[in-house]
Amino acid sequence: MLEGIPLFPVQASNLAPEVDNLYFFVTAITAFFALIVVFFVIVFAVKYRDHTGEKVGAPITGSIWLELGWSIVPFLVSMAIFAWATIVFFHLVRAPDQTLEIYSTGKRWMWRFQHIDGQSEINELHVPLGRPVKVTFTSEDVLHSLFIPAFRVKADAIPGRYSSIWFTPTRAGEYHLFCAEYCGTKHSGMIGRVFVMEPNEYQAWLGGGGGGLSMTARGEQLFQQLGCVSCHLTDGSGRGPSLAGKYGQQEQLADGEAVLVNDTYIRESILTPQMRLVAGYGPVMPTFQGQVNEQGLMSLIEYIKSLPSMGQPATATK
Amino acid sequence: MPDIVASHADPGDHAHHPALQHHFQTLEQQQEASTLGMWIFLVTEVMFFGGLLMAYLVYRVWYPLAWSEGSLELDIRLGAFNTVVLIGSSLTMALAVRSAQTGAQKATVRWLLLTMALGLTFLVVKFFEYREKYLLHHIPGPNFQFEGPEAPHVQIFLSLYFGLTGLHALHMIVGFSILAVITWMAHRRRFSPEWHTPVELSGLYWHFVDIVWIFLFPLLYLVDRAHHLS
Amino acid sequence: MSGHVSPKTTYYAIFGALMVLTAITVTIAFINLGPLNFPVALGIAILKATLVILFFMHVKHSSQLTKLICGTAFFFLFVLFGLTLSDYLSRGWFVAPGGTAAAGTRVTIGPPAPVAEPAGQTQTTTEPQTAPAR
Amino acid sequence: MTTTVLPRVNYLNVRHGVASWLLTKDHKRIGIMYLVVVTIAFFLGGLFATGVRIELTTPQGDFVSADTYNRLFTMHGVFMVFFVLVPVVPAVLGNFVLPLMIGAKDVAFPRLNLLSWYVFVFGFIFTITAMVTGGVDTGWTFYTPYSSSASNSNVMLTGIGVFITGFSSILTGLNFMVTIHRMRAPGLTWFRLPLFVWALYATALVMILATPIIAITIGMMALERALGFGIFDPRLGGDPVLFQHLFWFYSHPAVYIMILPPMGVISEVIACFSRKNVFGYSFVAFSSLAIAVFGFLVWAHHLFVAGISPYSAMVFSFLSFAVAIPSAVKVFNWTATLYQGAIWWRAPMLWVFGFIGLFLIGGLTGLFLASLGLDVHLHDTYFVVAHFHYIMVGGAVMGFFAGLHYWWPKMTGRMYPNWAATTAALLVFFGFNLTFFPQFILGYLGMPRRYHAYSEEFQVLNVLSSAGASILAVGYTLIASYLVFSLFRGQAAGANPWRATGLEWKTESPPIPDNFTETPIVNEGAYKYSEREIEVA
Repeated sequence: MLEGIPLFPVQASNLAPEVDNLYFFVTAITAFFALIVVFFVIVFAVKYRDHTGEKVGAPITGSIWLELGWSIVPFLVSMAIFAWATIVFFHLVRAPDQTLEIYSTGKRWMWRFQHIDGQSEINELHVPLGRPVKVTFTSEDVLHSLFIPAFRVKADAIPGRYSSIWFTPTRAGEYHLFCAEYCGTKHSGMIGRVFVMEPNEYQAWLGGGGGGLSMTARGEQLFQQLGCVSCHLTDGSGRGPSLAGKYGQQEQLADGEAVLVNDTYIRESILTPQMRLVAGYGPVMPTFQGQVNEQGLMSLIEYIKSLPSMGQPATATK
Repeated sequence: MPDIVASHADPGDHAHHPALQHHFQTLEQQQEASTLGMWIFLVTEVMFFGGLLMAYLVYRVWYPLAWSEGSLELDIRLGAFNTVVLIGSSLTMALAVRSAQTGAQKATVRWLLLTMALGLTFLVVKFFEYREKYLLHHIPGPNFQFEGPEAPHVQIFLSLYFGLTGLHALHMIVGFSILAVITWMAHRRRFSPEWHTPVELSGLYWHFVDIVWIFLFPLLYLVDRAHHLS
Repeated sequence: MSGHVSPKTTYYAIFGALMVLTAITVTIAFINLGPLNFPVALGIAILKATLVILFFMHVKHSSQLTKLICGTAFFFLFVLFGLTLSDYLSRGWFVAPGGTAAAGTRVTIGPPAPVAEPAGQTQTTTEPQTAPAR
Repeated sequence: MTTTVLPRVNYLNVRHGVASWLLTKDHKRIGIMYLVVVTIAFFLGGLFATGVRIELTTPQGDFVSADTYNRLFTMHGVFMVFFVLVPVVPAVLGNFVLPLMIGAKDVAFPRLNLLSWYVFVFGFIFTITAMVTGGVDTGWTFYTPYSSSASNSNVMLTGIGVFITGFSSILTGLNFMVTIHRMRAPGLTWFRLPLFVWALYATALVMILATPIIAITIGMMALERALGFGIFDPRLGGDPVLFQHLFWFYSHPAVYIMILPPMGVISEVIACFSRKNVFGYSFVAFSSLAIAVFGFLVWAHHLFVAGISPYSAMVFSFLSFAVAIPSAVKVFNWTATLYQGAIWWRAPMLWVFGFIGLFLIGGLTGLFLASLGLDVHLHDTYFVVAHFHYIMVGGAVMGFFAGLHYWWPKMTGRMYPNWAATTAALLVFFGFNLTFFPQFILGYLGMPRRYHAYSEEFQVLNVLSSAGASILAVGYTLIASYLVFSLFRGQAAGANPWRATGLEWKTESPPIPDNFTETPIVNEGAYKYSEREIEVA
C-alpha cells in the first residue's frame, strides 16, 4: 500500500548525504530508546495487571543508581548527537572559498535570482553540476525563507540584511524550491524549481537569451550614474576612501573600531553612509536610500568585489 | 490586587481580627501570603520592563551614535529633578509605612499625602517633557521628524524612550490611584500596628516604581551623552 | 516582616546616600569616561536600587524566601539579557573563508572580527600598499 | 463499588443561579468555569483544524481561499495555544484540586482567582471578536514585520486578546505559588506534597517569569502597527529577529506551562493505578523544577535558521539537549513505577499509557530539532508541526484527559461508563498517530508548514493525516458525550472511587464548599499505597 510514497527526499547536493547520515543516526538512537521504554511499559502493564483493583504494589521507592544511570547515559548520548550535528551545521553555514555567486531577492510572492553574468530569472534557478554555488539573498518586504529540500539547505531572508546558503549540486535534475517562512496570502505559491545542469549545458544556458549586462558591468554603470566614482577614486585621493581591493578586508573606522568589509557593510554604507565612517574621511556622503533598489545594491557589491587591489592590473577575476 | 488591598469583606463567623479572611487560619498567615504575593507580582513586573530593556540593550550596542544623539534630546535637568522627586517620594512612603507600623495614624496619612503629591509632581513634569517632544515632532510614527543621518535610529531610541517611560508613567498612575485608596483607608483608621498590610504592600509597589526610574534615568538621559564630549 | 521597625534616621541616611549618588551620576554624565560610561552609570544605578531594596523595602530584615524571590527576578532578567546578547555580540565573529560574513551578519562592535585569510582574493596579496591611503 | 449517594450539601448545590457562579470565590467553581470556556475554545480550535485538514486532502487549494486558509491555521493556533493548552491543566484541574490536595479551604487569593477568570474571558472575547470580524492571518507567532506592517487582518484585536489573557496566566501563577507556599495543611512538608503540586509550582514559576515578556512583546508589536513606533522595523534599522527572541523567550517556556502540569497528572494517576509510590519521588519532583528553569535557556532553538549567530546557535543547541534529560528522567521513573505494581487498567490509566507513548515520540523528535545540522532542513516543515503536536496534543491533552477522567468523579460526584472511556482513549490514541505520524515523513520530504496548496507527491500522506484527524474528532466527541451523559445518569462515585491516597480523596465527592469539615493534619508522604497495606496486614 505504501509503495509509491517517498520516505526521503532525493539527495542532490554534497550536503544531503551528510544531513541524511545524521538523520539516520539520530533516528536509530531515538528509536532504540523509544522501543526500550515501550517494551518495559507493555511488559509491566501486562505482567503486573490486577483486574480487581484490590491489590497493592511492592513498596519500592527508588534507586539512586538507576537515577544516575538513566540521567548520565542519555546525556552522553545526546552530547554525541550534539557534536555530530554541530559539525554538520558549521559545514552547512560556512561556504567554501571559491563559489559561483548568485544573488537573490525574495518579495511577496516570488524569488528573483540574479546571475553574475547578467541573466536573471523568476522562481527558477539554474545551477551547474559539481560546482559549489553560493546564493546571497535578502527580502524586499517581510520575512521569507529560501528552502531547497533536495539540497537540505535553508535560511531566512530578512529585510535589510543578507543571508546566504551554499551547496554543490551532485545530481542533475529538477527540484523544488520553497519559501519556508510564512509570508502572507500566497506563501504556498512562493515556490519554484531548481535546475541542476551539466556544466556545458549550463554554459549554453547562460549564453542564450537576452542576459543583458553582467552584474559587474551593471554595478559599474550604477557606480558612474550615481556619481560614486567622483569621490571614491581608486588611488585613494578622493573625498571618499578608495574601494579597490577592500572587499573582505578589515577597515579602520573613525570611532576606532574595525569593520570587515562584506556585503552587509557595503549595503549599509550605501544606505546609511554616516553610520560607520572610515577613519580619515568626513561625513560627506549622502544616503542613496530610495535611489537604488536591492538588485542595484547587489550589482554594486559585485562591482566593488571585482575591483582589484591598487597597483594590480585590472585582470578579470571569476 | 483586590485580595491584597481589601480588608473588610468576608465578615465570617470568626471572632478574630475583622480583616481575617475565612480561608486563612491566622492573621499572620494572611499577611505573609499577601506580602509574598506582592513580591511575586513585582517579579513579573521586573520581567515586564525586561522585554523593553532587552530591546534597548540590543539597539544601544548597534547604534551608539543614535543613542548619543537621542539622549541629547532629553532634558537632563527635568530628568534629574524627577529623580530627586521620586526618590523623595520613596522616602516619604517608607516613613508612611513606618508610621503605620508604630500606629501613628495621623502621621501615616500625612506621609501618604506627601508621597502622592510628589508622585503627582513627577507626572506633571513628565507631561511637560512629553509635550515638548510632541511639539518638536519627536513622537515616533508617521509624523516623526529628526534631522541628521541617524534619524531612523533615533526614532528607535525615542520609541524605546516612550515605551519605557510611558510604561513607567502608567505604573505611577496606577500607584497613585492605589495610594489614594490607601490614604482614605488610613484616614478612616483602618490600620493598626497588628494589621497594616495594604500600606506595606503599596509601599513595596511604590519603591519598585522608584527603582525602575533609578535605572531609566541614567540609561535614557545620561550614559550616552558623553560621546559628544570627546 | 512587619515586625521590624527601622529607626527614622536609617531612612534619612539612605535618602541622603541616594541623593549623593544621583549627584555623582549626573556629574559623571558630563565627563567622557570612554568605555567606562556605561558600566559606571549602571553600577551607580545598581547601588541605588540595592539601597532601596534593602532598606526602603526592608529586604535586609526579611525572610530568606523574600531574598530568594528578589534574586530570582534578577537571575532570569540576566538570563534574558545574557543569552540574547550572546547572539547579538557574536554575530560578527562568524566569517566564512571566502571573506564574506555568513548569514545575516551585522559585523563589528566589540572585538574586531577575526580576519579571514585573503584566500578569496588570490591576486590581492599585496594589501599593505593601501594602508597609507587611510 | 459501594453504592453511595451524593453528599447533601456540596459546592455545586450550595447556591443556585447564574449569579452564584459568576460571583463565586470558590476555587472549585472557578475551575469548572474555566473548563466551560476552555471547552468552547477547544471546540472552535478543533473546527479550524477541521477546515485545515479538509483543505489539505487535495494538493490544490480548492476548499477555501488562501486567505481563509491562513486565517484557519492562525486561529487554530491562537485558540489552542492561548485559550486551551496554557490554561487547560493548571486553571481547570489545578484550580480544582490544588487546595484540596494541600488541605486548604481555598487558594490564597480567591477574589484574585475569580478576577483571573474574568481577565481570561475578557481576552477570549477580544479574540472571538477578532475571529468573527474577519480573523487574523499572521500565524500564532505574530512574526514581524508581517504582523506589524503587511498583514491586513485583525492583528490588533487578537494581539490585545492575547495580551490580556497573559495577565490571567500571571495572576493564576502568582496565586498558586503563594497558595503552595502558605496554605499547606499542618504537617504537609514539601517532600510530602503530591507530585502534581510540585508540577504546578514549577508551572507557576514559568507563568510568572515568562508571561510578562510576551505581553510586552505583543505590546511593542502593537505600538509599531498602530502608531508607527519602530522597534522591530527593518526600514528603520530595527531587527525582526529581536521580536523572535522575545517571542520565544515566552513561547518556549510556555511549552513547559503546557506540559509540566500534565506530567504532574501522570505521576498522580500512575501511582494510584499501580498502587505504588512513584519511583524516585524526589527526582521526579526536582525534574519539574529543572525543566522549568532550563526551559528558559533554550528558546533560540526556534531561530537556528532565522539569522542568529552560529555560535549562539551552538550554545542554544547544547542547552536544548540538556533540557531533554529531566524529561527523560521522568519517563524512566514512570516506567519504573509500573514495575511490581498492581496495575488496575481503568480509563485514566489508559490515557497515561497513551501519554507515555506519544510524549516519548514527541520528546525524542525534539532531539532532531535541537540538532543544528538537522534543524536547518527540518525547520518550518511539517516535521516541526508533527513534533509539537505530539508534545501538545499527545502530551498535554492526553495528560489533561487522564486527569479529567481521574478527578471527574471528584468534581461531579458521578462516574462515567468505563467502556466508553476506554473506547475513547483507544480512538484518540490511534487517530492521533494516524494524523501526525505521516507528518514527520512529510516534513523530512520537505513540505513546508502553513502551505495552502502543495505538490502532488505529498498527497497520500496528507490524506492519511486527514483520515486520522476524523478519527480524532470522533474520539473527542465521544468523550464529550459520555461525560455530559454522566452528569445526569452517572452512578454516584463516592468519596474515593479509585481508593487513592491524597487529601482530595478524603473529602466527599463533590466536595463540600469549604473542602474539609476540619483542617486535615498530615503525617505521611504521598502515595503510601503499599505501606498502608502492610499496616493493615
